[in-house]
Amino acid sequence: MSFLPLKERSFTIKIMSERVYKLLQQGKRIDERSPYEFRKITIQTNVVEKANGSALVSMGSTRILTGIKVELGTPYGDRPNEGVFSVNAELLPLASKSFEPGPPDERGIELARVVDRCIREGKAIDLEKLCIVPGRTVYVLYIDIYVLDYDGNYFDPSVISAMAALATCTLPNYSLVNEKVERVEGEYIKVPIRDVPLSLTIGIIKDKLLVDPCLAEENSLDTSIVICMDSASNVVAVQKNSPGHIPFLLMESIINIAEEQISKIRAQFKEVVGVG
Amino acid sequence: MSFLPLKERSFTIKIMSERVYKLLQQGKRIDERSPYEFRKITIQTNVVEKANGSALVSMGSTRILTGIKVELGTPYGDRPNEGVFSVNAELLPLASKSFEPGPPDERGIELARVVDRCIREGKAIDLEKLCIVPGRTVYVLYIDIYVLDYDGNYFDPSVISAMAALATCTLPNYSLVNEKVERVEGEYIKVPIRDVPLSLTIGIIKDKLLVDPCLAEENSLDTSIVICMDSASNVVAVQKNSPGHIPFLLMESIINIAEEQISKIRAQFKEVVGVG
Amino acid sequence: MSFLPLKERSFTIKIMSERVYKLLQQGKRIDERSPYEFRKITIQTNVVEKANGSALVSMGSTRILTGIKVELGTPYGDRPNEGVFSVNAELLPLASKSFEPGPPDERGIELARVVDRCIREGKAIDLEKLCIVPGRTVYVLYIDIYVLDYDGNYFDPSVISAMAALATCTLPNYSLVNEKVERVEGEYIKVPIRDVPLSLTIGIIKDKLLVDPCLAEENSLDTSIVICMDSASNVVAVQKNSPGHIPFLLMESIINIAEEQISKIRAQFKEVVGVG
Amino acid sequence: MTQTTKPKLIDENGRRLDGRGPTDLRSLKIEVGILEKSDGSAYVELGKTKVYAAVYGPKEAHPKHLAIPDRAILNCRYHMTSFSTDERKILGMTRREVELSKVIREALESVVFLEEFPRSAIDVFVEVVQADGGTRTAGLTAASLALADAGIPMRELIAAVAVGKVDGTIILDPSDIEDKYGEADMPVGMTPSSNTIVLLQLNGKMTKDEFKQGLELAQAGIQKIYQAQREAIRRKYGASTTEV
Amino acid sequence: MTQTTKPKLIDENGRRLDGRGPTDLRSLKIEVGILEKSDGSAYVELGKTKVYAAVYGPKEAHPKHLAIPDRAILNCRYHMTSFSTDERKILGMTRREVELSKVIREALESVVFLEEFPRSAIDVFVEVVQADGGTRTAGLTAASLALADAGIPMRELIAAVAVGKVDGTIILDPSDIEDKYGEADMPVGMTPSSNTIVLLQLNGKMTKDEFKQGLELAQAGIQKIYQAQREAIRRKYGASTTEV
Amino acid sequence: MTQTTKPKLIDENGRRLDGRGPTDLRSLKIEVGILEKSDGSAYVELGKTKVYAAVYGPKEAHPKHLAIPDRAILNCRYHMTSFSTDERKILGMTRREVELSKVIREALESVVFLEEFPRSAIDVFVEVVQADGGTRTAGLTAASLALADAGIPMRELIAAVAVGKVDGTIILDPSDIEDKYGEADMPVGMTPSSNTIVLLQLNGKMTKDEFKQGLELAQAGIQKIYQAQREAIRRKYGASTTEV
Repeated sequence: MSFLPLKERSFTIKIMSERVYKLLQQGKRIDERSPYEFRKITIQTNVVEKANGSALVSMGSTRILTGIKVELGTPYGDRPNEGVFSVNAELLPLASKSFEPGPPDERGIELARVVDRCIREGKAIDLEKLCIVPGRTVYVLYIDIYVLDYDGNYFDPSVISAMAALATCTLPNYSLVNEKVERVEGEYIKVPIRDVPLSLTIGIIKDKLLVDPCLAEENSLDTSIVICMDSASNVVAVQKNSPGHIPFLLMESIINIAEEQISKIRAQFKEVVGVG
Repeated sequence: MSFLPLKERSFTIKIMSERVYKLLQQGKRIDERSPYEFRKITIQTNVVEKANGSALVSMGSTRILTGIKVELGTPYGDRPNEGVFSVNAELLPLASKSFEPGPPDERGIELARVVDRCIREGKAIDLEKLCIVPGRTVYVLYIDIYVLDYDGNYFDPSVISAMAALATCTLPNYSLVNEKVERVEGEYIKVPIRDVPLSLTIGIIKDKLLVDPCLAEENSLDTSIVICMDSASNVVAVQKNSPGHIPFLLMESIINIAEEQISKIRAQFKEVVGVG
Repeated sequence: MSFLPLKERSFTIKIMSERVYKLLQQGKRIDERSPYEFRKITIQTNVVEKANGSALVSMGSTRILTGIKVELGTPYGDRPNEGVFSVNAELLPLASKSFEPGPPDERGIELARVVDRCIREGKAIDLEKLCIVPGRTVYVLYIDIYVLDYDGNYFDPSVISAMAALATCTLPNYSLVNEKVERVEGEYIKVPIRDVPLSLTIGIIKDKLLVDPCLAEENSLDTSIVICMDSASNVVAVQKNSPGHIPFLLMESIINIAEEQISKIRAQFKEVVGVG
Repeated sequence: MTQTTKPKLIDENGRRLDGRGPTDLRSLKIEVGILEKSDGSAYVELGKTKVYAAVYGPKEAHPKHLAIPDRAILNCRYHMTSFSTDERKILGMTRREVELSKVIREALESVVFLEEFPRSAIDVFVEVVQADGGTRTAGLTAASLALADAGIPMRELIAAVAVGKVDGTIILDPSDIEDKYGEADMPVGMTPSSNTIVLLQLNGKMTKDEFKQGLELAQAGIQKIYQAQREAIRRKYGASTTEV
Repeated sequence: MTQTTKPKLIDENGRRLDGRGPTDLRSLKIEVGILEKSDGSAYVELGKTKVYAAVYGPKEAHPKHLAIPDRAILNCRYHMTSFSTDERKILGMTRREVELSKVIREALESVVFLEEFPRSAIDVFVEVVQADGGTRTAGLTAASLALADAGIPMRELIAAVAVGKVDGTIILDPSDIEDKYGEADMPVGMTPSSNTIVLLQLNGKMTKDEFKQGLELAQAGIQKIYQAQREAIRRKYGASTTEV
Repeated sequence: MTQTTKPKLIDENGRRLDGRGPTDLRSLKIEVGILEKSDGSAYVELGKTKVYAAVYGPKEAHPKHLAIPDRAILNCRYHMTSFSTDERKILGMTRREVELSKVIREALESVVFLEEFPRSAIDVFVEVVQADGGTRTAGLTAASLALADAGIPMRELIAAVAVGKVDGTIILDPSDIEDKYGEADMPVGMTPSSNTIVLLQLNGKMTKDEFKQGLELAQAGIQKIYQAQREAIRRKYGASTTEV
């Protein structure tokens, strides 16, 4: 995943980059999509029974598995009335020859932190409803994202899969009996979803834009940016995620395209998952 | 410690391997032993006064030091009435040019886990007697194995040395005074030993078997397997511990040889340590 | 920072070493100092407002930043009536091309441990006054040293900067209300300083000594030693910190020079910081 | 976790908790070539146990000082997702995962013609998505197929399965709960055509006779797995290439 | 830490807690060439935010297998001292520091002529001595100057600043407390002469219009930072070299 | 651990807890060549302090970019078993072990003819089996013998011992309890024939005179250690090779 500006790239990448750009000038792409068209999305939920929530999402050939495990824990000191979640992401070496085994590198960490920001700043979860005893006992959600197959753009399907896993996640129910937190056997509750933030990755080549780059395109881009929006089209997270320049004047188009395409992803999400 | 099948090995190893095999066909070995004869075993216990138990064991030139430190701790949630032990093994870089400094690699981890399984599945320790307050306070035994000198087969002397250290290990005695665990000054108890599982490593070259390979033999083997048995000759742990094929039909001989030779090791163990 | 004995060094270092030695024979040094003259010391305290104490110290071009953060914690089991401090040191890669990013290597660890010994054995802090509830709650001081610019001898300015940060460090005041430790809002106390141990690094080339080596000299030395003394000129810590030989007979001169020069550093310290 | 009492694992009719008889395999699903970006891949589902394997290589060994002049290095990582188990698994490699990576790698080394790729490396990644017993054997079964899918020359395929002892009975393919409350668990990997053992571990207590009985049950189960492997390859590549 | 209630961040006169108006920058101090032993260095102080940057290289890439045949590698480490924040930061790199190292490095890669130094490495170190909001943008501003001070050829300088949204108002250069209690924080890095964005992140919620308004405010702030950068270079090198 | 009161370390007759006088060494046992697979090894027992040392090399430096063109690298690891101390030592290297590895290595570098083995590496491993005071000096004494046993050319042997100050008296070879409750601990390593210091540390408080007195006592103790080293070598190699 090398995103260097044109001049630094090796010859073959330069050729490819020129081809991608020429196609874009004609409104075309190497895989027959139109510039602002994202790849086919499939969403399967509850694929891992041992997880409290899970979703396998593919966007073209990029495939992401998210699972959620729930535990009881203590809230953060400055947010005693809120449940806690944490996001981790692993770029599994199964998924690409460019991923190495070992603890998450900067790319895995960036992915996890961007998804975390989407969920947190997009107010996706009603965290106050995940508090059992204020200041003492809350639900802790571990949202773990695994990239299984990587054909470019792991950001958008990761957000989808994290949100789909959350929206279908069930939590064991607890009640407070004589100051003690006790499991209500057999009862489960849903994670209270407030909103479904979703993202779109946009690639830039010179003055042209394209969305949801596949791997071959990704290597040809000048740079790229991830835009995350909530259901009211507020911008809730942004990450320029590769080297290179974005002409200032392109930002307006970027935001408009993001709004338009995210609403299409949202429609698909809602159809499959039921919320959105 | 490279255990690759014959074809992949370098020329010298191939020559050595052929020599070992020819000798085996005549019932001989490179160090004058007969095929099913293990090397001379020496066992010294209480060699480290600061440990609760310790044993220095040599099997030929392979030398293993095990020490045990005891602490108080909490039992596992699903075994509230049992004490806890953990096994660690370090292949010290003193012992061989093939051992590197640093945290245990896969060989050290395998050794520790195989010894752990011998002790655990061989029911070597009466863990219930290591419980002080059910669900709250139990003895925790740290069984730490160090390979000091490595001339092949660290498995069998490690099991011997762990068992010898356990069988001679003393624990400070505690009593429950007003709901509080208190040290009974000056009083010590022994670790309650229920059985003495012991292991035998068997090497395979084509259709021939040999036991307790020395380093030169180890490099010549097609593969090898560790068999661990309790005093009733039950199989309590097995580990095929190197690449290569074991013809299915050899398994019966392997088990029979293991039974026979382990009983000889057991006799020596009993003579020196007193149990077995 | 290679301190190998003369013969092993590359040619250029050998030339430099000879030059430094010849100058020393004439009572001179490469940067115009006399042999037992340390470089210009500057001390700025309270440079980081978010730290409880901080000091930026330069000794020539070597620049050290120490900051102290205070937390509440539990005392050590064998010292229930004493506060706790720990020293960490990082040789930041900003400071020198010979420093690598990552956790402290042996040089950083040595620096931290030598400064720790100076403070601890020099009885710099009245640790009993940092105890709030014996056996339960004490002040914990994290003294973190960062080498920002490295032109030789990070030991002496690190000791100065740690002591200056300590001497100007303020702690939030706590009182015991109904068995509970409570913050006395707005009140602060000072770290109780009992003594100001200070160090001097002395380089040895053959039969000659020099103090506070700059980087070019450091590379030319046969070896070097750090002497730390308290205000009564007791020796409270010593560290031979590089390979090479110190002729036994030089030790007397080394101690005498240390005593003399440390008292000069102490005078400067006292002038700026107010204690010493 | 509270102390739980051992459930009865085999009922009066000789049925197991999930209705199987002692020598029954769980439902088995195998897919070859399921991950697009790897050089070879496979997916194995055995009951609720779900495992992916992917292969990269042969490729240049990296860093170069690790290269072996007369053969390829085979690297293997057996890894579980954090949510694959009842209790959340910590991120990073546990000691168990390190050991299992070793025994799976050594089994694969027994059949790959490593000497055909001097100075090269072949990477095998096994990812356990859900662990309900038999993950290392399912992983080895999948890894062997992924190597075949990557076109890496092998003497023969490996098939693997675990046997166990529960309530005194030797059973095929124990599930997680049978493993947890049973008396023994024995994973076995074999080359089904030449009848050799390439992976063998035992964790638990068996008499000598039970041990032999277990090996024979494993051998029979492995033949079934092998048939499913061949069918999966046939589905992807057609009849002509099934004789791996 | 106890739950603290959000303070009013903008008063009835449109003044912020520290007296600034919404579009005011904090007091800015820039020094170039402040660390003697590095090849280039800079110090940026923005209010209480204090950041050093140092550059080493171009030098031989090490270990060699990491070298790239047709350009230099640019390494970047953004790091905070343990005492730079309100709560003591753990030693070692947090995930936040790893992410910020990446975005700062990628911004710098956009302007350095890496292809002029094949097989080489350039190391950039950003050290946050005190963190009171805007550390990554101050760090990028300093790093860009340190590269210039090291004489490394660049297309142009980078200047950076954060904007935020507090009490519904878009503000320039949020402090730590404004960041903590505000609705959004958006760090922006630009090439002030060619008007391109090289670093952009957003953490918080903004309408599309606020987002655009924020970008424009950042652009204006960046021009001020850029003037200060040029002055700092002029102070060190004299007037002739300011046109970087 | 509960707070324990300091015992009287020197009685009215000037005897120490274990009956020694202030300038007495504990019983010393030295064996050379005790580990078969290393290139050189030694074992030193000083009272209850028990230390092994082993040497591997000279061998090719690995990885190659660490090799030095005109001399060998000397690596040294001082390590303690987990059960060597009163409280269980954590697995892995503590900061103390890292520091002691450095000072032992630097002492050894002072006497080994590293320039005779360009591009090579010599590895020295010191393993503390039981720690009852003086482990670094016992380790250095053993390491020096292991280097000699490995046939690595050295200017001369190193012998080492600690001195301490307890109850106001300067003593030779403090035990663990004397170290814990004493006023100072000073490990000293010397080249006994040329009378130079190669290792020197002090932890504790001494007047200038006590410091000098301590050095002299160490020097005398080191001569005794040195005699024992020579005897141990003679036992292994015979009289002709003792003049190392």
